[in-house]
Amino acid sequence: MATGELSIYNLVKFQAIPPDWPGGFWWHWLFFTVVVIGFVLTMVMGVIYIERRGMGRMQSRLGPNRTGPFGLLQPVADAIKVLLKENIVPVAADKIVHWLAPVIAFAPALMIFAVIPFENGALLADLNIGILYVVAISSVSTVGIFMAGWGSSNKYSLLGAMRNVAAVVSYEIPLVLAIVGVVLIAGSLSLNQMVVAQDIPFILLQPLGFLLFFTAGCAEINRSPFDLMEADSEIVAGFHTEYSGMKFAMFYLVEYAEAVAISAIITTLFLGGWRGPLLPPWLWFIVKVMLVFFAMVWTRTTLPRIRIDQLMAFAWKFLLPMSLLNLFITALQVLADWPTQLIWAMIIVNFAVMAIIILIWSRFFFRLGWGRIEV
Amino acid sequence: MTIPLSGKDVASKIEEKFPGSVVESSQDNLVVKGNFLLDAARFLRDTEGLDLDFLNFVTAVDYYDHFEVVYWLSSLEHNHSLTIKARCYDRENPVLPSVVGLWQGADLQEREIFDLFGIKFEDHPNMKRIFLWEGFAGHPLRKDFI
Amino acid sequence: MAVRTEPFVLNMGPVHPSTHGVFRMRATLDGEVVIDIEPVFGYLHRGIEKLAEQRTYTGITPLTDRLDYISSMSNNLAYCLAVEKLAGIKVPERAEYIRVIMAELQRIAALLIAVGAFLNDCGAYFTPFLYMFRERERIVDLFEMVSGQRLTYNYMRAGGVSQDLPEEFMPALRKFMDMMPRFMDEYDRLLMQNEILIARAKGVGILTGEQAINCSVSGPVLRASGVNWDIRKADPYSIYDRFDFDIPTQATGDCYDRYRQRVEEMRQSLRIIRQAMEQLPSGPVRAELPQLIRPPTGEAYARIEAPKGELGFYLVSDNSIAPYRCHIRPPSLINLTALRDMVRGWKVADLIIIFGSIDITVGEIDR
Amino acid sequence: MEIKPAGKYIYSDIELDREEGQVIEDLKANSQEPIPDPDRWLDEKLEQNILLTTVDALINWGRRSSLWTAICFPACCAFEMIAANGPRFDLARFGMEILRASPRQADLMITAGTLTWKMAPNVRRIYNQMAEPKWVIAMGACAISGGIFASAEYAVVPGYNRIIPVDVYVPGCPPRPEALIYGIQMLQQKIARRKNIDVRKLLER
Repeated sequence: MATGELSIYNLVKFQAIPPDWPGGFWWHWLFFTVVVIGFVLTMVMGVIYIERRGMGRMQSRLGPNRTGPFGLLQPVADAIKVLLKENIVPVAADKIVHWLAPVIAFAPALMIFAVIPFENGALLADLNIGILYVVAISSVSTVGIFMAGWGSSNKYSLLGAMRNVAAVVSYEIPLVLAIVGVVLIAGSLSLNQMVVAQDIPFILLQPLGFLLFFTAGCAEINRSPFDLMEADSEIVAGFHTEYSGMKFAMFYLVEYAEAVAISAIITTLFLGGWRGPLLPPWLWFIVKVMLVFFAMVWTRTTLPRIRIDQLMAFAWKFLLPMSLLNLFITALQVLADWPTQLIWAMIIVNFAVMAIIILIWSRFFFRLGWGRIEV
Repeated sequence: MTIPLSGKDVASKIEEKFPGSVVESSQDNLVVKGNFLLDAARFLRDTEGLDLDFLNFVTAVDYYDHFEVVYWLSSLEHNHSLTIKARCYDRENPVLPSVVGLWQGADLQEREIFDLFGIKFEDHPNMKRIFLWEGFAGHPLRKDFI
Repeated sequence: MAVRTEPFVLNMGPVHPSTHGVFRMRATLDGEVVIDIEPVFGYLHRGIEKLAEQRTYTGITPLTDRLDYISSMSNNLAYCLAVEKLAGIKVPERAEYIRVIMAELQRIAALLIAVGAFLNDCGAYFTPFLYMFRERERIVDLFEMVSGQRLTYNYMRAGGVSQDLPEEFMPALRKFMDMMPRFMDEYDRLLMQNEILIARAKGVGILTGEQAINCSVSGPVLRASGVNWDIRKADPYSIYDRFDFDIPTQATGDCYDRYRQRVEEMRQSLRIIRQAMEQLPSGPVRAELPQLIRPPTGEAYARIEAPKGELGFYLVSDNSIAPYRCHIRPPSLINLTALRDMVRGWKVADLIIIFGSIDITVGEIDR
Repeated sequence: MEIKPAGKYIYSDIELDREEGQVIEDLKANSQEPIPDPDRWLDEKLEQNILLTTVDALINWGRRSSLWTAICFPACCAFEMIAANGPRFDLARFGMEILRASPRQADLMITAGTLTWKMAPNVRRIYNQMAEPKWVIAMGACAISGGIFASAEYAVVPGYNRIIPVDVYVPGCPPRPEALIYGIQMLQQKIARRKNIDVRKLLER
């Protein structure tokens, strides 16, 4: 299948919209943008529900169950309430920055979904550099978050924003290096091509890469145990302390939209994307995204939070060498043509390598409690 | 059991070292003069055999004509305890030396006494009100506070 | 190139998610490093010591409930011991045993909250806290059986306890005692060996034994610093000399040690309760006393090992129906003396967990 | 054992404390009368058509189903409040388990505990920081009238309604979690009767 310039015609297969609509394919772009936004909002509501109910069950509680059947409408109620709340801008705030911040944070979270395939070829734009686009776009949210921290003129906000910037700068590197392993095996930068290449999910070929990506991804979007920027026991609500009403709703949305985005990328890169037996592909995709998100909720309810200097040390002293090793080993295997020839050997070897490397590194080279890095 | 030291015995020891420092002594406690308080306290803390290194609490009692500040000391090593007291008769501007330099544990409690009784402790590093706000009129635990 | 920085003051509290009530710290920070903090108290000063001077000896017990409101039974016990010491009252045998059972149950309940809140401060999003609240509810149920209240029990009186145990209490207590060790193992499995927790808490906020003694620190914080000092052993009150239990101590005195210390003390409390249950005699639960107690002129200081440390009541009597002076030795306030030395040089996140590991209740600090 | 000299700490300026004290004194002087409860609107009859009523019902449903609590737990009642959030009573069923640390994002203030004059300016500030619409539940005897500490007049505020308007009072010392949940349900009923769209104002335009 041709990628890149003909991408829009791939959509045709997914939805029965004739390509000869008046106005060329701009209609389709508009239509599918609306569809993607709708999908993201629905997914966010879904994952909020999953998080609150799942967290409730894990904490031996019930969780919301009064609104609608099984409390399914709880996110709707939240949304109605938050959107209709008063919007407060502090007197001392930098008004323009304070106003722009949620928008700048929100846009990239949506833009990521443009390149994520929901079905074979069913995506807004099948860029041939899809994964690079994701990496580039996902960091832009940080600008919005830093603007929020600065514009609020609140010390807690500023501390939270500084922490976030530090975390994103550090974790971008292992994140990208973990992706490169997948790219080597798949032989393409297009997300759709990657899914097509996954005859067996890449989590089996790249177990270490998966762990690295999951960890770095959690850190990037500030999920626990790396949720330092809104650590409510330390710095109140972090960067959005001074936000209320609709702007707060935007940040709340960004938080979960980013979580969904990272889950979707993990699904695409490592779990075989939309591929799966019996069920329709888009359903497989959603189920996998939900599973990955559930794992995030699980870590959130279980693990304590780490400290800012430990966060840095973990990125530079643990994840970075791990990802370099992983890349090196994968490159050797690809050079020896293992992914096509000796696929089972590759699975076994990679799992063994993962176990040995993690064991050795965590035993002899890096422990969280060792030393401190001043940041 | 923690053995309460006899105030009389300890009083004689203090009197030996600092003549004229003890006002009165009984089986339970001894009362030292305010200007000898710091010396007596250092003696009690550092003397071999007494080693009263743990300040359990400091408090004050208002007897209308005078304030009595109570120090309850104990030794974790020998497991004995002693109550010493100091009085100040000035109601307008009562002053006593601070023991923070000897037992840091007195820090917040002396501030509390200053706040609630108005007894000023000299050489305390931060003699400010602790519970009530600056500008509050009066000292609530005095008996004549309305 | 040297970047010019300057410290800034961050005001934490009085309403902050991790200050356990209304405590306030003026923290001077250099980036994220704490240069110094200045605690500010008094946001819950309710004048309990002043109110106590206007009440009868019996009427003060409800006030003591509200001191350290998560260990009301211990406060009751300390106060009643002080009145009994002052007035020379003898307590019946059965009442002594009931008091010990209640005080130790209360210790478990309070330490559960202390441990849960500490883990919560470490950022373990409410899970351990709510788990421990689940078990605390069972203890609260037991207290509700004997006193009819869930938080402020007002159960003990000078000369005994207010009423005998109801019939269903002992079976319920037995059931609880059978369950509790299992839950404690569960907590250990949950987080005790967790890598992140160890990294966060080990070596952080070290308080040496000498410093602890100099700062008059008491309770689990003192013992975690390696000082073997427990008033139940050193100065046995009530009938604690009849039970066989150990005083666990830790070596270094960091946050992790204080956490472990509390967990181990819960196990020892279970041992004491088990022995007290077996030995519980029958008989009256309250000494015959007049309605209004008039102790002779004098003064008395009675102290107990409360969950947070040495809780003492210093009563001065002038032979009237109300105490002339009622001073409370608050372990929370005095343990905080050491806070400044412990936090200097650590980060904001450490400030929170060091503060959490001291385990304070603001009701007791400010009184 | 060598003791480090006292005075190694950084102490704040006494002027700062004086300013804070002045704020407290001013507030104390200005709030000797209770603020009336903000429920007069309950009796007002407004003309509503079906469309507006439906919209109102939807908005009120959303608001009462996700009351996020601000953090203001001064004293004893806080533990009954947390117990109500805990596994047995579980306020999460009503969508209330989210304790927003920042008052800007909270809807409901459950004032669990005694209020002192020193704390009062802070409580008022938290209340002012909360975004409209906001509600207050006064939990416990101390929050209603000062409770058993009311006679310590020099320090204790006799009831939160001297400082902030209160919607629902829950008595008890402390109230049981069941009582608190009942109070919350009363508040939900109150919210359900709220008119969000004022027809007369619309017509005047």
